[in-house]
Amino acid sequence: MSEIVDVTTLRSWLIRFAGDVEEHAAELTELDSAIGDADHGSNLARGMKAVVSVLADDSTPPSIGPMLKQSGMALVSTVGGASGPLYGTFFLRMATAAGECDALGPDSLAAAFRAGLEGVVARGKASAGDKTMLDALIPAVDAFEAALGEGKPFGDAIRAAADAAEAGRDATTGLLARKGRASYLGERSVGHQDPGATSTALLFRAAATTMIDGEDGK
Amino acid sequence: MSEIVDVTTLRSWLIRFAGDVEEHAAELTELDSAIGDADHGSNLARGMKAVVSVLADDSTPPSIGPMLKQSGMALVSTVGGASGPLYGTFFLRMATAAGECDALGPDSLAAAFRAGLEGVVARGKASAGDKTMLDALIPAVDAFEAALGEGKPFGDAIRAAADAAEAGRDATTGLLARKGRASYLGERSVGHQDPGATSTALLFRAAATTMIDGEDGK
Amino acid sequence: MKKLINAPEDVVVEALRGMAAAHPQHLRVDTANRIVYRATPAAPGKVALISGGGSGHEPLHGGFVGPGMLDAAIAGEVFTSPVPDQVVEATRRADTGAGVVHIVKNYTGDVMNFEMAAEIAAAETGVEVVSVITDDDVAVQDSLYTAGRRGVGVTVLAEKIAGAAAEQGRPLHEVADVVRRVNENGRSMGMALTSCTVPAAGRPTFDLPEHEMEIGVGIHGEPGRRRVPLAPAKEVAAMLLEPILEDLRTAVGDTKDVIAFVNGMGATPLLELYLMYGEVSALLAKAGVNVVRSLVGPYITSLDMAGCSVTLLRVDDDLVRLWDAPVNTPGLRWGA
Amino acid sequence: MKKLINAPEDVVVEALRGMAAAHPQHLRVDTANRIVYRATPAAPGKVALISGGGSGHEPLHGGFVGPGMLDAAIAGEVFTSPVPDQVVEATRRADTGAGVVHIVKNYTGDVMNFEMAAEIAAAETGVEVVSVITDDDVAVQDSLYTAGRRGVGVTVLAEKIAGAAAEQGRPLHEVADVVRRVNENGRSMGMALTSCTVPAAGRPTFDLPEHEMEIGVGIHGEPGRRRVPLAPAKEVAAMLLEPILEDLRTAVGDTKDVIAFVNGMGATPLLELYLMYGEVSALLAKAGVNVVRSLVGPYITSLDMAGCSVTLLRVDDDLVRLWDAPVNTPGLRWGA
Ligand SMILES: Nc1ncnc2c1ncn2[C@@H]1O[C@H](COP(=O)(O)OP(=O)(O)O)[C@@H](O)[C@H]1O
Ligand SMILES: Nc1ncnc2c1ncn2[C@@H]1O[C@H](COP(=O)(O)OP(=O)(O)O)[C@@H](O)[C@H]1O
Ligand SMILES: [Mg+2]
Ligand SMILES: [Mg+2]
Ligand SMILES: [Mg+2]
Ligand SMILES: [Mg+2]
Repeated sequence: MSEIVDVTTLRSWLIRFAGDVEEHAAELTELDSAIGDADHGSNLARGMKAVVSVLADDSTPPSIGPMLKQSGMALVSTVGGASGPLYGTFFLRMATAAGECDALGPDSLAAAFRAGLEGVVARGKASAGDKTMLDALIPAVDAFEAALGEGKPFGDAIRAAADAAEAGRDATTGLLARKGRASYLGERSVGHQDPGATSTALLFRAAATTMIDGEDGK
Repeated sequence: MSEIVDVTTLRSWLIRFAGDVEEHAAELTELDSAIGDADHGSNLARGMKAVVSVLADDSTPPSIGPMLKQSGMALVSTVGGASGPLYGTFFLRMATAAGECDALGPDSLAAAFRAGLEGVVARGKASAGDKTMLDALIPAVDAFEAALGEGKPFGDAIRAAADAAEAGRDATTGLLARKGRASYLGERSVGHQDPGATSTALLFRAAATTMIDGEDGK
Repeated sequence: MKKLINAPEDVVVEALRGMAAAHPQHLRVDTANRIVYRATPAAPGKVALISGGGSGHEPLHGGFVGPGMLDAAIAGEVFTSPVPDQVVEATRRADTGAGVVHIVKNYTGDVMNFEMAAEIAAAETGVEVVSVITDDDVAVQDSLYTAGRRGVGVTVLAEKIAGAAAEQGRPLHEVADVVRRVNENGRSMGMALTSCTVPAAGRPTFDLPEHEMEIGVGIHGEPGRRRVPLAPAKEVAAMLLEPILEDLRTAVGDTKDVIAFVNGMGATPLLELYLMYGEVSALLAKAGVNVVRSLVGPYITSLDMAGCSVTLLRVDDDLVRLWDAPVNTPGLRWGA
Repeated sequence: MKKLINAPEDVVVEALRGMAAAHPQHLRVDTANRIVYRATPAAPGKVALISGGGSGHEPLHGGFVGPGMLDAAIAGEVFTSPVPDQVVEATRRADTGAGVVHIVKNYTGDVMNFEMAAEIAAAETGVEVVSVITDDDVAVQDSLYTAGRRGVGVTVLAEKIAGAAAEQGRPLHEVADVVRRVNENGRSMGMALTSCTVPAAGRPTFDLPEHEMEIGVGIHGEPGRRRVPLAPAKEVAAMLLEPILEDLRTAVGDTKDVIAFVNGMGATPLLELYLMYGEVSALLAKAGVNVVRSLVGPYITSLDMAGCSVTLLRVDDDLVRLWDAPVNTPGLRWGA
């Protein structure tokens, strides 16, 4: 397994995420019914479908920055709601951090994730523990950086990110929502898993799967 | 058992009918749900409640004509719908036929019933077999007259009228409606018992019960 | 039963009280007699236009009282025609000396109660009354031997158009003729996705399985022509429109210019009504019918029934001008 | 799911197409961008007033486009705010040179998408944009640390009143101030008897047992403050009104003159809304609050949800005059 993630792998990641969202759309909407407005699955599925068609449209794969930018723009332009600007901003900021290049090393990828995360915070003004997608995103990016910092191999690090996202997602169940639509519920939001954290966990699991598979076929 | 029906007995008849309608209101509305608009029970119950309070209001019992007229007017003024004018007209025409008197002999009662029936036909322009209250009313009045014609005692005649009304009511189930709301259903009206015929059967059963009981306590 | 009411028997009077409170500048409500009047009665010499019927079809009829439309509306119990006394009282009060037109939807109860009222009014008040019956529902086979077709959507259009004719100062028989002309040139058909629930009955009038709808339903939840599987809006529009066009062609000939009216039954949101209107208007374009005016919304409802009806009214220039004339009622308002 | 639609993903565009067909004289609809414009754009120099949000709340916002109210309305997917591109396009097209006010209901998605749009508009078009957020729903505890209160009924009143201010020729910041003033002086609270069903979800957003209702529900079927047994309309009115009056008193002091607005959630018939209005108006009289104007009907709906909301707006003479000014939109029309 190489320590380098190239443009083809990143593209596979996005396509894989799109497929996972499509597959889990009903579940995401179901979670959003309980503490929101029953549209997170259809929102994100619509957006990732647009991303996939943008990626397919492009015969010559552009470099990483432009590809992520196109994807982020597609999300911003087709999703709406809270998740459109948030996921869109995530990829747009990743794009800026990555710049015009054909591959990212682990540290560059970590920096791009961190930039994406900061974009989500800037856009949504939520904090850790508010019961939002941040509660999967923050632990994922933290875990990725920490694993790399401890010198773990890339595969282990990205797997740790996915594991952390899922743990964060699970932990949202116990939280009281302070941001997003679930916040209207106050105490009644406790006991329900956050839909946005659930889709973010899918995003990092897709990253682990494609970035590892994409390199060593495992 | 006397062959004379006095004003007190007629009043008991109306009060008894009011009680029976109240008791069967849900059933009448249920029948009206199937082939009409789900209000026959509440319509007639409202009207007969008004009749009872008119009858109670009056400390000195008036003679038969005025009492029946007051009752008919109360129905016309409180029921609305199809059954208000029809039942109202029935009693108004009975009143005119009975005139200002204190008691009716069998033949006078028969003439009053016949006048009431003719009023319903004139008002509603329906015929036998149209699946309306007439399909209980016509056989009842016919049976009453026939029994008297055959020289049967009054008690048997009024019981024959009630039996005929119930048989007529049962027979409405097989009919195709041509008048009233059920006519909109065409073929789909077949298989349902007519609510108006059902209340008319109650009217004649109440007559048999009170006019016989009222006289000989049986 | 889930309804915003107190006791079922008080629904009509309490709703009228709310109407009175909501429209103090426009309406006067006689809650004892359950009659809605204009706050400012029409000037002497104007033919009075009156309608009424069972409650549960709001805004019809009370919401259509005001300049350019009705002079008075009489409210019966839910789905039960008003009684003659009410009609007589409204007739007496609304008459300005020019006579009164009664617009009566063709239901046995309504027809009989208005008929008795007209008899009493003639005998006791001397007010000249002309009654016109609306019977535009093509879902019901018309026949001399039955109660005939029901009066539905056309009633709304007739009240607006004849209201304008009365406002212009046309005499009694001409105003009545306008109602007749609208009725003769208008046809409707309705459908339901769910049943209504009459407050006093406490449960749905009919059971409609999750995957079926009722085509040709009445505005009192009377069962329709047939029950069919749910279908896309496009097909529903065709199911309603085809019998209307067919009936209009047979009865009054070629249909060129129409007012098209997509009506909500009460529980169907405007989003869906507009979508249905889009389908109806596309089908009409295909059929070569020219829509000169349109109306979309819940105007003649059936309590909380989900569903819609379509009404087409063949119009000439006179009817369109009357349609465009100012109207100022809680339910329909323009130019004022 | 029982709805008059074709495919769930086409609902919004097809309903817009129906709106365009139904109001050819009044509206122009850009179905590609899902924007509703006035058929006749405002004259140069008039501040443009724009709003938008998820679909499913009709007539809000598209039904409020027209002289005296909005210049453009942007439709998102059902219950999903529109995307920035749509808002930018509407802003660019509606601007007459005098700047554009965005009225944004306070939902995370709406706020973020309109915010991004304003950033893009500033960078790319040079159009001056002022955004004002409505957040009048007292069912939600307001706090700096949460998403804050939701924008609901006050939005309708703000669009009408600020629309009149813009029509008078008031400059950008004054029109924005009117929106702010309406928002600060208005409070709402809603309740549901049944859930709505989002077409794409295919089933009710929440389950509400036969004998319960949701107090403090949102217009997207967001669960409310609490679930309580069904109660008579009288008590429901008190449950909605008390927190509103309490909040208004604490926030802005004594409440003398108000516009009272009883809104239908979509599936509740007008009969019940008028009955509710009767209860609300009786309670207000008891509380010494003077209703100077009122509005009753389904104006900010939640698809096919049964229920209602109450909005009170404290008014002064300026706001009442603006309320009374002519408006000519499909959803709200008077004086024109
Ligand atoms: N301010 C915020 N910051 C971060 N994430 C948020 C914020 N608000 C909402 N979210 C996320 O968005 C998700 C809801 O997305 P979605 O249902 O598509 O949008 P909407 O709430 O507009 O319907 C929530 O589950 C939550 O994770
Ligand atoms: N033309 C008619 N002649 C005689 N009886 C009729 C006629 N039309 C209807 N009915 C009777 O009236 C009954 C319905 O009464 P009701 O439900 O109270 O009135 P509505 O049909 O106006 O709701 C029917 O079941 C039928 O028996
Ligand atoms: Mg959502
Ligand atoms: Mg009935
Ligand atoms: Mg009835
Ligand atoms: Mg949403």
